[in-house]
Amino acid sequence: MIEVENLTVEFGRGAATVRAVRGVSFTVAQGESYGLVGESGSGKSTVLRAIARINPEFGGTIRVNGTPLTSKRSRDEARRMQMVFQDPYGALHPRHTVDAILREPLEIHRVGDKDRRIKAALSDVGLGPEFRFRYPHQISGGQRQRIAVARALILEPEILLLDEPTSALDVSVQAEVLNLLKRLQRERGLTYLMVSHNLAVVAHICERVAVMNRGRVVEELTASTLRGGEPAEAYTRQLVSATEGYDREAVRGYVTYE
Amino acid sequence: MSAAADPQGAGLRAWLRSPSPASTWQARAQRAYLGWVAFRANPIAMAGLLIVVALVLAAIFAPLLTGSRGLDPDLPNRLLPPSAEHWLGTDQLGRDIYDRLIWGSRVTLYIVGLVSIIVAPIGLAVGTLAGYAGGWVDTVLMRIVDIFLAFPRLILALAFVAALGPGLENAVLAIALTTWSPYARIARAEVLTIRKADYIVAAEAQGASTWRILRKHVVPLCLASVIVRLTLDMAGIILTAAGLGFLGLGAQPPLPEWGAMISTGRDFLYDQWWVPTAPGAAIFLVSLGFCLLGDGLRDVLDPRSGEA
Amino acid sequence: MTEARLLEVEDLRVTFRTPHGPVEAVRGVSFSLGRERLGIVGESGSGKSQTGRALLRLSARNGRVSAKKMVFDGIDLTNASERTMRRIRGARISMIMQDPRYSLNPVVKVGDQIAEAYRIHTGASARKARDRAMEMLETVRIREAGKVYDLYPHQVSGGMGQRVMIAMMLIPEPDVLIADEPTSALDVTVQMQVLALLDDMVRERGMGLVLISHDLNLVASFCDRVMVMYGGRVMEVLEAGRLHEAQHPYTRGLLNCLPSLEHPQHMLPVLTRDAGWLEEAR
Amino acid sequence: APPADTFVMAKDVSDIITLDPAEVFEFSGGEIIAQIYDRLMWFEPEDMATLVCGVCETYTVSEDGKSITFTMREGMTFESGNPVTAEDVVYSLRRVVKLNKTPSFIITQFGWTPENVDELVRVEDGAAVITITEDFSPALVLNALSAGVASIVDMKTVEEHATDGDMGYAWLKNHSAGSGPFKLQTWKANELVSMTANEDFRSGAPGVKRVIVRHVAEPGAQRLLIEKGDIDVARDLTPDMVAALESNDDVTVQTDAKAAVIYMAFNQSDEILSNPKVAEAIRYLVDYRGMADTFLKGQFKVHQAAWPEGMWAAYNETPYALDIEKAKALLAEAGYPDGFEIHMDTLNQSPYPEIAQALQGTLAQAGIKVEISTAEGKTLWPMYRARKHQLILAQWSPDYTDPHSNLDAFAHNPDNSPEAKLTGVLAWRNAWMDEDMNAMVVAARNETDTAKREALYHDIQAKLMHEGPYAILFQQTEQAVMRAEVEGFVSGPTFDLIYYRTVSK
Amino acid sequence: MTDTNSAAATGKLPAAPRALRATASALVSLALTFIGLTAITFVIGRVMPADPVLAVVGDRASEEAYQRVFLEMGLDRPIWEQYLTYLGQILTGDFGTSIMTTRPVTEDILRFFPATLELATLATLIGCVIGIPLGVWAAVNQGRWIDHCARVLGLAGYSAPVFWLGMLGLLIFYGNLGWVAGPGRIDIYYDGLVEDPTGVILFDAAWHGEWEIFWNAFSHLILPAGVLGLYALAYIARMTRSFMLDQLGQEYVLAARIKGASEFSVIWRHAFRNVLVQLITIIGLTYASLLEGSVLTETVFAWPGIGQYITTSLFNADMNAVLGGTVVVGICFVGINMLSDLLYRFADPRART
Ligand SMILES: Nc1ncnc2c1ncn2[C@@H]1O[C@H](COP(=O)(O)OP(=O)(O)OP(=O)(O)O)[C@@H](O)[C@H]1O
Ligand SMILES: Nc1ncnc2c1ncn2[C@@H]1O[C@H](COP(=O)(O)OP(=O)(O)OP(=O)(O)O)[C@@H](O)[C@H]1O
Ligand SMILES: [Mg+2]
Ligand SMILES: [Mg+2]
Ligand code: NI
Repeated sequence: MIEVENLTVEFGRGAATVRAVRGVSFTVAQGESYGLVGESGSGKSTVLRAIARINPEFGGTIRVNGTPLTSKRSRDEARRMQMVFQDPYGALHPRHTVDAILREPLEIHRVGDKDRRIKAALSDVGLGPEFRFRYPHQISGGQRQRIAVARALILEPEILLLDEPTSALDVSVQAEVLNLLKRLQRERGLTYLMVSHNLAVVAHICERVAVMNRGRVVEELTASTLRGGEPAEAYTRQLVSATEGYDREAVRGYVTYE
Repeated sequence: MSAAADPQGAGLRAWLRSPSPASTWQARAQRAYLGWVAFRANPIAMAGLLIVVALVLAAIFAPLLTGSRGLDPDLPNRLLPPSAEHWLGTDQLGRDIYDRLIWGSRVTLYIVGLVSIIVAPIGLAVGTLAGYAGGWVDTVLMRIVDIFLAFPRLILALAFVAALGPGLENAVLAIALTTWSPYARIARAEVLTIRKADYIVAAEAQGASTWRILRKHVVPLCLASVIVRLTLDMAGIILTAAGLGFLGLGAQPPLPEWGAMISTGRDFLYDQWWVPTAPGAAIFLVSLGFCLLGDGLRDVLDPRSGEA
Repeated sequence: MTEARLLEVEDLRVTFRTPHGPVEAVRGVSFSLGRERLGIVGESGSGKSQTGRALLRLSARNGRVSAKKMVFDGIDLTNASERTMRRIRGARISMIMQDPRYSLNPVVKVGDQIAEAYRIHTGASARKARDRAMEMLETVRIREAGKVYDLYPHQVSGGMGQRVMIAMMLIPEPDVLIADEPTSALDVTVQMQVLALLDDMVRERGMGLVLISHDLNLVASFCDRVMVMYGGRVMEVLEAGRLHEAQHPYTRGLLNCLPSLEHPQHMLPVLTRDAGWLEEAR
Repeated sequence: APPADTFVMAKDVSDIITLDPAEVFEFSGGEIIAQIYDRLMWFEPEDMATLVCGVCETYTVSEDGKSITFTMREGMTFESGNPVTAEDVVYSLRRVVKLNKTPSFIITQFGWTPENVDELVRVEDGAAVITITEDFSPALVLNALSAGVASIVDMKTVEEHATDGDMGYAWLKNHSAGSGPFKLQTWKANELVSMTANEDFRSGAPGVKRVIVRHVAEPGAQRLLIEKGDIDVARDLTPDMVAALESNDDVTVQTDAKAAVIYMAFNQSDEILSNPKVAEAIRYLVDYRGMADTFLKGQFKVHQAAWPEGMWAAYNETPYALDIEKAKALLAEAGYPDGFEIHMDTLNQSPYPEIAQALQGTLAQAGIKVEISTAEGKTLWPMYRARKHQLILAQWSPDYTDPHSNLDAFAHNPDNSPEAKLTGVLAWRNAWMDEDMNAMVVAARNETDTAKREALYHDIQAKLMHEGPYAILFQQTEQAVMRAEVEGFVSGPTFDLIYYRTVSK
Repeated sequence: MTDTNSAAATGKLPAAPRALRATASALVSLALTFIGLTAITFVIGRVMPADPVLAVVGDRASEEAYQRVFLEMGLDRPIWEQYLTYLGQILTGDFGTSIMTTRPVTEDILRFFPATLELATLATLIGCVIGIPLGVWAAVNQGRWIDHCARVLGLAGYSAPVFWLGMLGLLIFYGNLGWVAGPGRIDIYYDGLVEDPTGVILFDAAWHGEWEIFWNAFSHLILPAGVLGLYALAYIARMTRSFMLDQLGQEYVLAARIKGASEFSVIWRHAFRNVLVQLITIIGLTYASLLEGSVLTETVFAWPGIGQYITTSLFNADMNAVLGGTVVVGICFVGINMLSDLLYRFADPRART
């Protein structure tokens, strides 16, 4: 479904170049969910944004459904692939009602039967019709993230790109959103590519996980290896250990990768 | 409050405060209502609103409020001091100053209205386009804006009026042409802060065209700050119009434009103080009204100021 | 070790005036703190931060703080004058804030900000303060302290900024440190390192630490005691080590909804809130 | 307060653009050069109706009236110390003709051109001799030689400062080389003109050592300055200010008749206005008295002929007064019983907008709806000169003290075609040509008998008053307000007949 | 505000080329602005109904005299050709000669501009010295009556027609109370008594130790400067208040309080330093706009400033003077903006790198 080969992304020019992604390759099968983990600045979001063509310039090839992506985004692509952002507070236009937010993709792609679809989308993400005319500031963070998911799903795409969809949320709300994502994937057979720096969250959703560090994939492993088995890389082990809570002795042994 | 005792009032209030609005309409009404509640709590802003409303009422009901249109000279009765018959006295041609002020409110509103509908769209269009498109479009547009900014304002207005010929419309047009540039800057600055926002990116990811993003996403967000700035600038606009009037380039006689009234009345300040003072006070009051209103609006509309 | 009570709070309330009527952010919180690590957990909006700020009497302008008792080292904080409070703030009770990006003055060198904190309370000379600040930077494990001293906040990374913040708040050697989600902006590994640092302070100086967080696992593994808050009230106070055995449905709910590496679940149990909890807690 | 030997005057002098007598054609500039330069002919302050010799001792007119010989006074010097000679006189006149600036027509109308002037204006036996080629009355010629263009400049000094053979044109714009009662110290445009006394002036040293004319545009500011005693004379106070100051013992008000007239002109290329009945009706729709007694009081008086009262050959009849009924009848006869709409242009400084509004009020009573446009002169004149107006309200003042000056402009139009572009002529600007009138003006110009000439001018004025494309409304009077201690400020009818040298305090 | 985009884009270049490029781009922007300014003014001058030829020859001139000057002034040539000629002239430092004053425009500007400079500088100073503390004070007491009073006072300064205030001020302080001197820059009989190499009388008089003249000039200056200053004050106070409110709500202010910093230090050492950074631009803009010359104030106070010069020139179709004046004012504007950008960069470490 998604094939990424030797992806590189650079920002800036000349001496100021930041090489954010340096030759990343992986494939995601149809209906699979694939996770990217790593520390802040390791290039996770950049990979996602390159696939979504938010940063249109990249090196290497990305194929979706077998077709290589060009740097010009086509409108049809939006129907196939959608993205959910990290910050539910920033991803919704503050002056648009939920209704307007959900209506917009339908208008852009000239899809008919708008009212029914909007109602259906709301109920899909577990929100009642009373939310339809609210503004983003009138609903909670978890509910906002659901709206963002609803917007991404309203065009019925096959692929969902998720950039830390829960890291801004409270634990209890995080659980709601994670459940929703799981349910939708099961019901619709969606393909997920999810970024997070919380290993537990990634392992909860994804079958396979790539660990990134400084623009490269350092290790690719399955969720079960991550859980039970020993990750091969020290870096991954350190990440795992940090997820497990504070351990004075373990912290002493941390290495900084710079 | 009496509204609480009134069941219908209470019902309306409940409707307005209901946490889950049932329609877009209700949601809008609620926003307006809550804004209004915040606004009402601000005495300064209310004072501003009161003044502006009074101006509008004066303009609408001018025929009822006055005894004459204040246009016909009445030479024997010139320069009468304020009295029961002439509340604000009469001017150098014997016209009732109060009548002229009231009719002049129409002119003032006309100026204010016309400038607003010219300045805001131009400023918004240029600013949002420059900010959103970036690159050479931005560079070119901003250079133009800079040129207009660097031009001495009154001079530019004067030049335009001189070129177009004196008269109220032309004066207003000239003012508009000299006022739009800061709006473009504001709008651009605003766009630059939101251009990278996720909701814009999200809209792009939906496949929205540039035009659609500007219209539906960017402009609505800049509008608030532009409107606020516009009300704050209103004082300046009225005063520039008055300045053009002062230099004899604004409204043509006998139109009771306030600036022109001060201008022609200024020679009487020392002996018949009421002639220039009445229009001066009117301009002062209305400018103050707009300033206060703008300040209040900013507190209500702009989440960055105030704590509520 | 927990015998000497540094801070005693009884029935603390914080109410905010808003256009929509009063908001009760904290409704009758009581606790005491010794030379220990006390964790405060709870979901967002449960009043954790406001409790912390109330102790320093730095609630927002529209807020009102009241308490039956709020005593620090024999000083009644409810009635203390603004002067007394200024002497207490920083020097005796200090607070680390969530996000270094916003909590450091952008136009003042980070080193000077640390030195200022020292000078306010000791009246030391500029030289002396600089030396102390430099030492402090080393204490929070910043290499090349001399170089970092002259940087501005935007030039330091999030992790480094957080350490600067910690250095700034620790330099007057306070008796009580309130850390309000000191690590939520950081990478997990950096987060652990920062916690280790705080841990050292408590151990070496006998400081009282209040750690506010919503990460239950973290608090459980780091603190001595944990206070669980919901809706401005304290639901229960537990020994940290026994957090996972908590009985309160709210605490349980919070614990259960965390995805876990060790115990994969298909669906996560979602917290169901009960208005009755607030009544019980009275 | 100013020192006792310094005379400070506040006046709007923004119109000065040059102080070269061959070029000065503005009111303030004319007033200044009258203080700096002596002229060939002159009016003495004691009697401003009699033309007398200036730099000349005597003059003789030849038999045929075509040549005049001027013998020079002895012992006069320029500010440089050079003696004033006939050479200077001839140089000055030739210079005007050769530079050919706007006011040069005052003397070139005698038939002088840059080519023939060296011959027609010359020195003979130490006297200056001029010869004219046109049939002008010698009285008219002598009168014209009292205008600013007949100022005598110091040939040597001017030639010293000449560049590229410009006869000192560039230099003299803001320097002086005269033998008048004062010499120019500085002229800072829009700020001040300052002059110092010429102790050797032929009629004796002026009463003060220094004169400063300060540019103060706002009458209100002038008013404050005079009340506080920071200036000695305020020249531009409004009538209402003057009225208010009358009770103030510290100041006195001096009122002098001026030669400027305010008129309304009707463009004859406009269909409505070319109807003589309409013009006549409008003349009855002016509230002459009402205005002159209220907001114009003290500054303008009613005058309805083209040549002002107080001048030789003035015609002082005022047959018109506000008469709405008569006007309505005339309009009905003309075919406009319900009136019409018309556009009036005027200047934007007081009192023009006020007069225009008063006119608007009275014309409206006969159904004529007037729309007013006000503009700066520099904007108004191009339109007027291009005949693009309908009604225009403006002012005219004579260039020299002979009635020909005004009547040539108001009444004489040799070629009415648009291509003729006689843009300096009011009759042409209003597209008005009357063959009889043309003949009458020429006859009066050439008449040598003074009494006959006067009668001719009366006829012209009477005819023009009823048939011309004008409604002449007012004649100016100037009110100068001065500190009580100021004495001897003499202000004559034309803008350059103003004497600073008689002032003392 | 000049564009900082270009500088930001090159943000990570090594220091020397960056400074060079910044200077180069500033110069290019200056040149473009300059060309735009002159071009617009030029076009305006040509479409204006006021006739430059008449300004020279007077309204009674004959057609022949008119035509001669028309040709002399080169008005028969196509407008772009005239413009290019003019540009070429300016580049050699020659702004031409003013019709109105008969002097070279450069000389005129050197005479009128210092008067405006003097006025604008003092007005801005007044605005800053009173406006900033007032704004800070209002912000600190937000919502209290002190704040309301300060705001209304500030807004009042912003709302009153400047010429009206000026006339009233003259009447009261000069006419009635006699505290200050009247219209004009200096008492007329002092005129020309000191050499004025800079044209700024206060400075020149002080330089020569002519204190009598200094005080006389000062007493002429203080009223118009006060009137303009009130306007500057109103604007500055209002912006200060709003910036200050912003800053006082920031977390770092809370952090400073937590440290135990005194209220004074919180306000001035912490919040105000950040406000100052934003204020630099505002003050720069205010100063620049005052340097345009306030035509109205200059008229009321008979102040021979650049604003009046350009306006009268405009009315007299004296386009050389208008062009020269506009270019100078425009350059001042751009220059001050560059300066405030520079100061901004100096004051704000975030903008430095
Ligand atoms: N527009 C940009 N211009 C320059 N550098 C950029 C840009 N966007 C990202 N980078 C840099 O690219 C690198 C990777 O960034 P990216 O956002 O992909 O990291 P991430 O793994 O998503 O981190 P986080 O967990 O913080 O979201 C970082 O060093 C970042 O500074
Ligand atoms: N200035 C204020 N005005 C009104 N309400 C406020 C104000 N400050 C805080 N609150 C409210 O007080 C309640 C408690 O806030 P607090 O910041 O203590 O929550 P928290 O437990 O720290 O949450 P989080 O984990 O999200 O930081 C919230 O409901 C919040 O909305
Ligand atoms: Mg990211
Ligand atoms: Mg908090
Ligand atoms: Ni700029």
